[in-house]
Amino acid sequence: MTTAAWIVLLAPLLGSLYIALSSKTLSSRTHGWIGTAAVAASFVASVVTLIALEGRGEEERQVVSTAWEYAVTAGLDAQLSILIDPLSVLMICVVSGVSTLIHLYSVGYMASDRGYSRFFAYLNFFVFSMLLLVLAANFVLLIVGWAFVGAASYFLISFWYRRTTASAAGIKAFVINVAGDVGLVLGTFFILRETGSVDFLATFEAVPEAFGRNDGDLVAGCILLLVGAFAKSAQVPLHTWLPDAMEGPTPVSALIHAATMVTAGVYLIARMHPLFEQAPAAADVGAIIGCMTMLIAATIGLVVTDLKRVIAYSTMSQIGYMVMAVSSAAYAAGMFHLMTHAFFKALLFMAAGSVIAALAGSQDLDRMSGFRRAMPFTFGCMVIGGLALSGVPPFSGFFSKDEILSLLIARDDWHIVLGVLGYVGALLTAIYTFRMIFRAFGGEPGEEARALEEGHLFHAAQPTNPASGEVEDTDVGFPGPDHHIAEREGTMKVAMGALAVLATVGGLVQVPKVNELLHGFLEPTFAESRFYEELEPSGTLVVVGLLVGAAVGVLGIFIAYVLWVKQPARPAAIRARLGPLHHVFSRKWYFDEAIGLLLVRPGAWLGRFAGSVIERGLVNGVFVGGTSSAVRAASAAVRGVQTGYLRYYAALLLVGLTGLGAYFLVST
Amino acid sequence: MSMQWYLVVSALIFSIGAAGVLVRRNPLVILLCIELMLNAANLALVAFARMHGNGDGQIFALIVLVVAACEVAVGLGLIVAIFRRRLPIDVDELRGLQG
Amino acid sequence: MTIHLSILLFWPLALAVLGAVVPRRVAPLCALVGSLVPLGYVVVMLLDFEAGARGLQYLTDDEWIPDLGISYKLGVDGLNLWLVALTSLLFAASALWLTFRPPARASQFALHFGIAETAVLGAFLAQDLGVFVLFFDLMLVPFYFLVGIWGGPERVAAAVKMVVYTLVGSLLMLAAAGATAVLAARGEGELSFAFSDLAARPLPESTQKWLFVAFGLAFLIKMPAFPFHGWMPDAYRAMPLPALAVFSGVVSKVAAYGFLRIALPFFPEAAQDFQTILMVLAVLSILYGSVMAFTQTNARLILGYSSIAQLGFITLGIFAVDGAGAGAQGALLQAVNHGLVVAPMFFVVALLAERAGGAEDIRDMGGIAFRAPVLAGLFLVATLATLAMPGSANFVGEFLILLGVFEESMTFAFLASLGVVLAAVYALRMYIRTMHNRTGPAVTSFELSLRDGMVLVPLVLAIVAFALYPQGALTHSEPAVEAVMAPALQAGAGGPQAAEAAP
Amino acid sequence: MIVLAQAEVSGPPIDWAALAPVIALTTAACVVLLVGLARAPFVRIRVVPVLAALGLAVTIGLCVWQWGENESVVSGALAMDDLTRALTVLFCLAGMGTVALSWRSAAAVEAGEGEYYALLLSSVLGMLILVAAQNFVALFLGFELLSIPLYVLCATHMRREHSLESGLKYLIIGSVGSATLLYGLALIYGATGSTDFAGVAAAVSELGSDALLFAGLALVVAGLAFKASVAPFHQWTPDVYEGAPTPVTAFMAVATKAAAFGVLLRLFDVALIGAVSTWGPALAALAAVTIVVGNVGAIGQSSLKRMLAYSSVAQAGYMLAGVVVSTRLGIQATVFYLGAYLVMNLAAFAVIVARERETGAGDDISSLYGLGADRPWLAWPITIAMLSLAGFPATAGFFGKLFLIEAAVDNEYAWLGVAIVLGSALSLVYYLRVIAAVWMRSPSEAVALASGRVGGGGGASRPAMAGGSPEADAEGGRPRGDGSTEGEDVGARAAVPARRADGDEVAVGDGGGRGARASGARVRQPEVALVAVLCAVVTIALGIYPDPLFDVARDAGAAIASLV
Repeated sequence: MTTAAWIVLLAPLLGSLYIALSSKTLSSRTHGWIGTAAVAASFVASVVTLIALEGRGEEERQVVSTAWEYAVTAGLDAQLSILIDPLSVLMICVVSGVSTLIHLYSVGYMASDRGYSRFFAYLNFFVFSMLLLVLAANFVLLIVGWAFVGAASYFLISFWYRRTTASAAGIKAFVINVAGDVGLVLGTFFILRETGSVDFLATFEAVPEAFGRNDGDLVAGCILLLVGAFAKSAQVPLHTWLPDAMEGPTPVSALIHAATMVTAGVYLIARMHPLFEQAPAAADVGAIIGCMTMLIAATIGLVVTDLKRVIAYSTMSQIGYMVMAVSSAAYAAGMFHLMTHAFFKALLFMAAGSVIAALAGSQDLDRMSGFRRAMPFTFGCMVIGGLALSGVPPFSGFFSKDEILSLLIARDDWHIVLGVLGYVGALLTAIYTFRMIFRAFGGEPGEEARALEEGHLFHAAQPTNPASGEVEDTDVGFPGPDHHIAEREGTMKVAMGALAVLATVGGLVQVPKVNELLHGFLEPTFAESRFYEELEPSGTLVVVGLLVGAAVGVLGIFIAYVLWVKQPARPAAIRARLGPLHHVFSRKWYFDEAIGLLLVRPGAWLGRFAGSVIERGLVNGVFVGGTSSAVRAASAAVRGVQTGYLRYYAALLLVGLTGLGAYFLVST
Repeated sequence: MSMQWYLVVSALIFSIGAAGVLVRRNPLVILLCIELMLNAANLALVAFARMHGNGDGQIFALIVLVVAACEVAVGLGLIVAIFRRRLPIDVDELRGLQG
Repeated sequence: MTIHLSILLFWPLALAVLGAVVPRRVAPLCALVGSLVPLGYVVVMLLDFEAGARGLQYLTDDEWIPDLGISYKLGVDGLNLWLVALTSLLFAASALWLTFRPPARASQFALHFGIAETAVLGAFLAQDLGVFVLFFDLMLVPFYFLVGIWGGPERVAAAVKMVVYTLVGSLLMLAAAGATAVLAARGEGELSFAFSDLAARPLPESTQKWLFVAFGLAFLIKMPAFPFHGWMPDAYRAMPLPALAVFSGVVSKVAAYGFLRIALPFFPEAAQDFQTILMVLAVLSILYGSVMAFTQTNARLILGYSSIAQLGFITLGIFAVDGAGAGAQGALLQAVNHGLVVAPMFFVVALLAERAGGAEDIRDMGGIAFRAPVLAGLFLVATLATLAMPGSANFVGEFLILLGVFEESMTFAFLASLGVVLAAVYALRMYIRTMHNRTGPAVTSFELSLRDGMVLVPLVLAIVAFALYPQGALTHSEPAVEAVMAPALQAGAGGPQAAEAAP
Repeated sequence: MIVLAQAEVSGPPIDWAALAPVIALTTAACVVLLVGLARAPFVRIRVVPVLAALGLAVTIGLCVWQWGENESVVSGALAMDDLTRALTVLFCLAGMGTVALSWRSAAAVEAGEGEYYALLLSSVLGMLILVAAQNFVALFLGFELLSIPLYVLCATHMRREHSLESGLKYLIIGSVGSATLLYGLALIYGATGSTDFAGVAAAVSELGSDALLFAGLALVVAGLAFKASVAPFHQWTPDVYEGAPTPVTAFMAVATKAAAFGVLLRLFDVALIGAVSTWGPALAALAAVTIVVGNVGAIGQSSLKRMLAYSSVAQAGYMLAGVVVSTRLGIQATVFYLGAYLVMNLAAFAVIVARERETGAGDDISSLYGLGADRPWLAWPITIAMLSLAGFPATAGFFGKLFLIEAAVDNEYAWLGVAIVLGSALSLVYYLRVIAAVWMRSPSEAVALASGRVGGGGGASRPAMAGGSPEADAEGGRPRGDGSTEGEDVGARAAVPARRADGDEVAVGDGGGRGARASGARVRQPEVALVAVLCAVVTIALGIYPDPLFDVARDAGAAIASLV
């Protein structure tokens, strides 16, 4: 079993290395397939691991396998070891599975890009990092994986690195993620100091006696861990990088910024549940932040006009749900939503990518209309994804989301508020999702759509960067000169089809009161959890929840239909009525501005100050200039006394003499 | 006559010599002033020799006289050399070397 | 009692002198041989070194100058083993670079280069304070020539400034060293500079204080640490890059090493008294260096100021003086890492300048990655290591340092961790501005040549290897570090017999 | 008859063996003087110097031969012990070096070889007597015997005003100095009633504090400090050093200093040791002042001789520390440093002499420009000399400083040790400037500078470039007047006044004429190069294996038994 697990880890790494090193020799298409194969292999291996794990008894379902000592010294015991338990296995299955499909999609989607090989090398590296993060058996290795995915996401965001906007977005994402890493590191210190080990299992063992309930250090540590989680999972206020990350190629958005990486925070909280249950205060912080993110993102999603950014904000808000869930001890539900969300959100992005390709790279909703007939397959996938996202039965999102909300209410304390807000969020979700779909596919076909119906793909006369409008330097060849849509690329079709199926039926894994598959599977990981068993919504609650959820979803879709199909004039009117509110939403609640004002500007000022004042004044002024000018003055004085007048010399001689005599006579 | 007076006189002569070196500009005169300083020392030596009643001081004084003569001889030689170069016989003019 | 260390130490010098007399064409070759042989030697030593053993290995101890109490004493333990390895590696790399790109008056260059290697190795290997000081001061001479003769514009000014500024500290150390030996010998018999004797002869705290100040000043200036880095910008601007690679790579480490080897064990009480001051200076260096690094546009200076920050981390780790010794362990590891990372960076700067029409200003670069993917890849690895990306050995180093500091004082740990974030900013900024974005005005990019690859690839591979298995260094250094920390810890514990503990 | 036959005079017993060095020097002086009267130029120009060198060599031989024996001769007036012998060897070595440097010098020719070398030898004799002196009379005799020939030697280069000027200045100030010393000796004699050191020491120890004694002490300190050019009695040094013919300067810089410190050791650490509590702090303060004054004064001098003059002031400060501590360790340190100082200074002066003869720039720093590129055999010696003077490791100077520091710290003068190192930190500024001139400047820059200075009106001593500040230094370094061709004729014009100012070679070696090329026309002068290289080699050798010199120093220190 452990070997399988190691293969899970190694396959993508080797794939990445092989592609990177052979990039000169092989034709690029092959690289696409190699990459896909590597990830597929890792998926197979994970399934094997899953089966092997299921084959074991309840107790032996937490296995640690060590490769070698990584850093064992001076009170640190960091092994290079992986932890195999239901939670991690579930994650690796989801990650490698979705990744395989997205690789497949990319084989077609990126076909004409000159950076093709590089793209797959990065993509494989990302998968490796993500799996490392998931399988890590101790904090140090977790942080390593954590940072690797950050790096991979940076590589891929600024994949089209000739675009200044892309590299800007990349560095933004990277720096915020590093801030998260630092949070993790410091959090680790707090815990390590008491438990004396960075190994997960050992730590969890030690926590109950090491810390009292809501022990100050523990809460501090957990909150620092949350900082890491928020940075990675784009929760307020560390979310600003995610929308910008849409600079990257669409498959990247699908894989990293929807399906896998951004959910790492959720995984982290679930993984650390023994700590959080010992420090409820920190857990509550997580839940509240999750809820805030969920709502804020949803409101922004209502007004954004960039196709991918709409989906990005929806991702934020969905992750908000998950964070809420895992922070409120609804672990299984959270992981469940994580899984379904991976399916339908990846699907949505893929469809969006297809549309964007049809628009020759433009992501502007205002330019889209009437692709319904032009690209039926894409449209279908988009609708399925949208329904799943809006939580319309029987699509996957419906079950997962409602389980979360019902469990929140089942907590039967102030969490109920979160639950109610959750339903509000669900309504907004449905609205913005179908706003997007109606605007992109509804209405009269635009010129691109018509061109497509006539059978040829629209191409911009001169490729420009959609974000900044600056002209691309075309000699580079990425983004590729021509574009690929699902209707014409088999691989894309297959990938999207598969995901569409999963998005439709994925929810049946865990139908409340019918089959608790996931819940049961995750049991061993959360064996010692206080809530895992107790927290159980009553039958009525479940039924009510499901009904309300479905109703909310449908209502949202109806509203969207009314606003953007029936009475297209209406949105403008509303916008006019709620002017200020709309302003706040469309300016994304001024988070970027705030960060710029609070951090970036002072930082830059400090830099200028250090350079101009301290460096010039103190370091060079006092220490160098001061000394040297003093010395120069002294030497001038000495040489000045050397007048050349004989008599002065004699005089000084006698002066010195009298001085000496005086000293002697005084000293006696 | 007590010791002090000898000392006072010799000190006086020494100071006069020193002052001469400081104020006069003609090297010849300066040499003479230096002679004064040396002889002040001689006076002291002889006086002390009497005080202590041993001959050391007097021998010392004799030797000093010889040395002083040499010094002056050399000095005069230099002055002559300078004169032959048609250079001013004035120490204040001799300041090509300075700084 | 072996001759090995003496061979290791004087081989480069011998070859350098040889190189000065043989015809110019073969001179660089001499330098190459002169630096490759020690490298081989060190590799064997690394394999042969018995880890976990206390005390010195390959000890060489001969009488040299009994009148001054200086004995020719060399030795290797976990403290200097990896630094010696680093030194020989970097010098070998630079020598290789020089053989491919022989400078004007190559034989002279080789001469000074060899002297430099011997001096640095000597400073690391010395087990006698007199010998240490001798080599420590000697290090500067060759670099004075290297800057002054082969440097860029303003070279003479920069060279003089560098030497005078840094030697002010070093000479103070000379005085302090003499004082240490003499005062330690008071009533203890024979005058002796040997570390072992000094460790056995504790000094009164009042004396320790001024001695510690003198030593500390010397080391802080050499590093350099804020605010004593006034000489750094000019020197870095002027120094020829192959020389700068080793200078920034190892010479600054000698200072850090000196703190560990001398300041802590011989002046434990003083170290405790000045701990806070030094930690403050270290944190200031971290923040100041980082801030300056991302305001600079000259690639050399970005690296220069980043080194200030990195050495700030190292100092911080050393003076954390935490019970487990995590700080010092991390500092030692980080010293090796930083050297391993910064040297290739400087070579890369040279290559970038070639591609950007000789400009070393990142504003004149950009878009170089596209036609030079391999170069970009190597540079990327080095960059990520520089910003101590988790997974790199630098991360382990910083992790240990911060851990140690955290044990000692939470505030310092938090402030220092700011430096980690800033590091990400300036390192990536440099990478992006040179490799990515639009192509610079004068840029004509082309792929890494095989010869340059022969210099860069081994270094990068070393980084990677270290990233995969930092444990190697840690196991070697653990006992030695514990030994040097012991007195300071006891002093911290306030034990009366504080300084008795011998390293 | 019988009475007469039986009458015999019983003179004091004379230890000829112990006296041998003195005799050797005296005879050598006389012989040289007489041979110098010969008419044949070959004899005058070639034989005389050889004879002089021979005399010195014999003296050295005698000292080595008697090493370890410890007599006092001339009824206790002179002590022929290892301290004396060690220093005598130093004087003789310096003398031989000077002979080598004077081999082609115009000064000797103008003054007449016989006189020139005879004076040199008698000066050495004076030094020997001075350091051997055991009573005031011998001390004063030696003092004058050392000084008076030097007054003349300074002026031997009669065609140059500067030479004469320096001679006269030295004479007058020197005489004032010796008068002061003499008066001081007189007073001390008055206070103690004895002229020989032993008696004085005894008297002082029971005398305690006595106004007369201290007045005398002050005067003696002033007189000797003047000879050792300790600030504030140093002012003659730069002028005289710059004006005197370079070989003589070298001799003064090395030998005179050694003699002065020899007598300081004898007088203060033996005769006046009883009053150490009084003069110790005073001398320490003087030492500190001297270190500062000498080092800052040297900064920004563009005349090498003047720069070295100031640096010798600074070095005197260092060595004074060795006297102040008044321990055997201190004496050893001083002697060691004197030895190291001899070789490194001689190397530097040899190179200066060589360049004076090759370039028109005289002893200006620009005469060294571009030396490293084409003249390694001159470039390395001066480089090593400068590094050693600055106290860099692997040179004799390093151990010298370390030894002094240890001595200072050992006797509670740690702050003096710090002063020493701070001083040498300052000294780097000008020493490194010389090295920069040798290795990092091109001849064309020198030409440009020369033209600039001629425009600026002479004054080699007036700092053409405000040194001390590296920036300004670099300013000066940047070549004005582009290209060598244009630079050439500027240089040619520059060369003429430069030569009239201090163009040494008139009689022999005519390098001055071709001074246009700053790199200089090669003048055959193997003996100078030999001195330079030899001294440089010794400097390095002592920097790597100083034990021999340490042994000498140890024996010399042992000579003064009174100290621990």
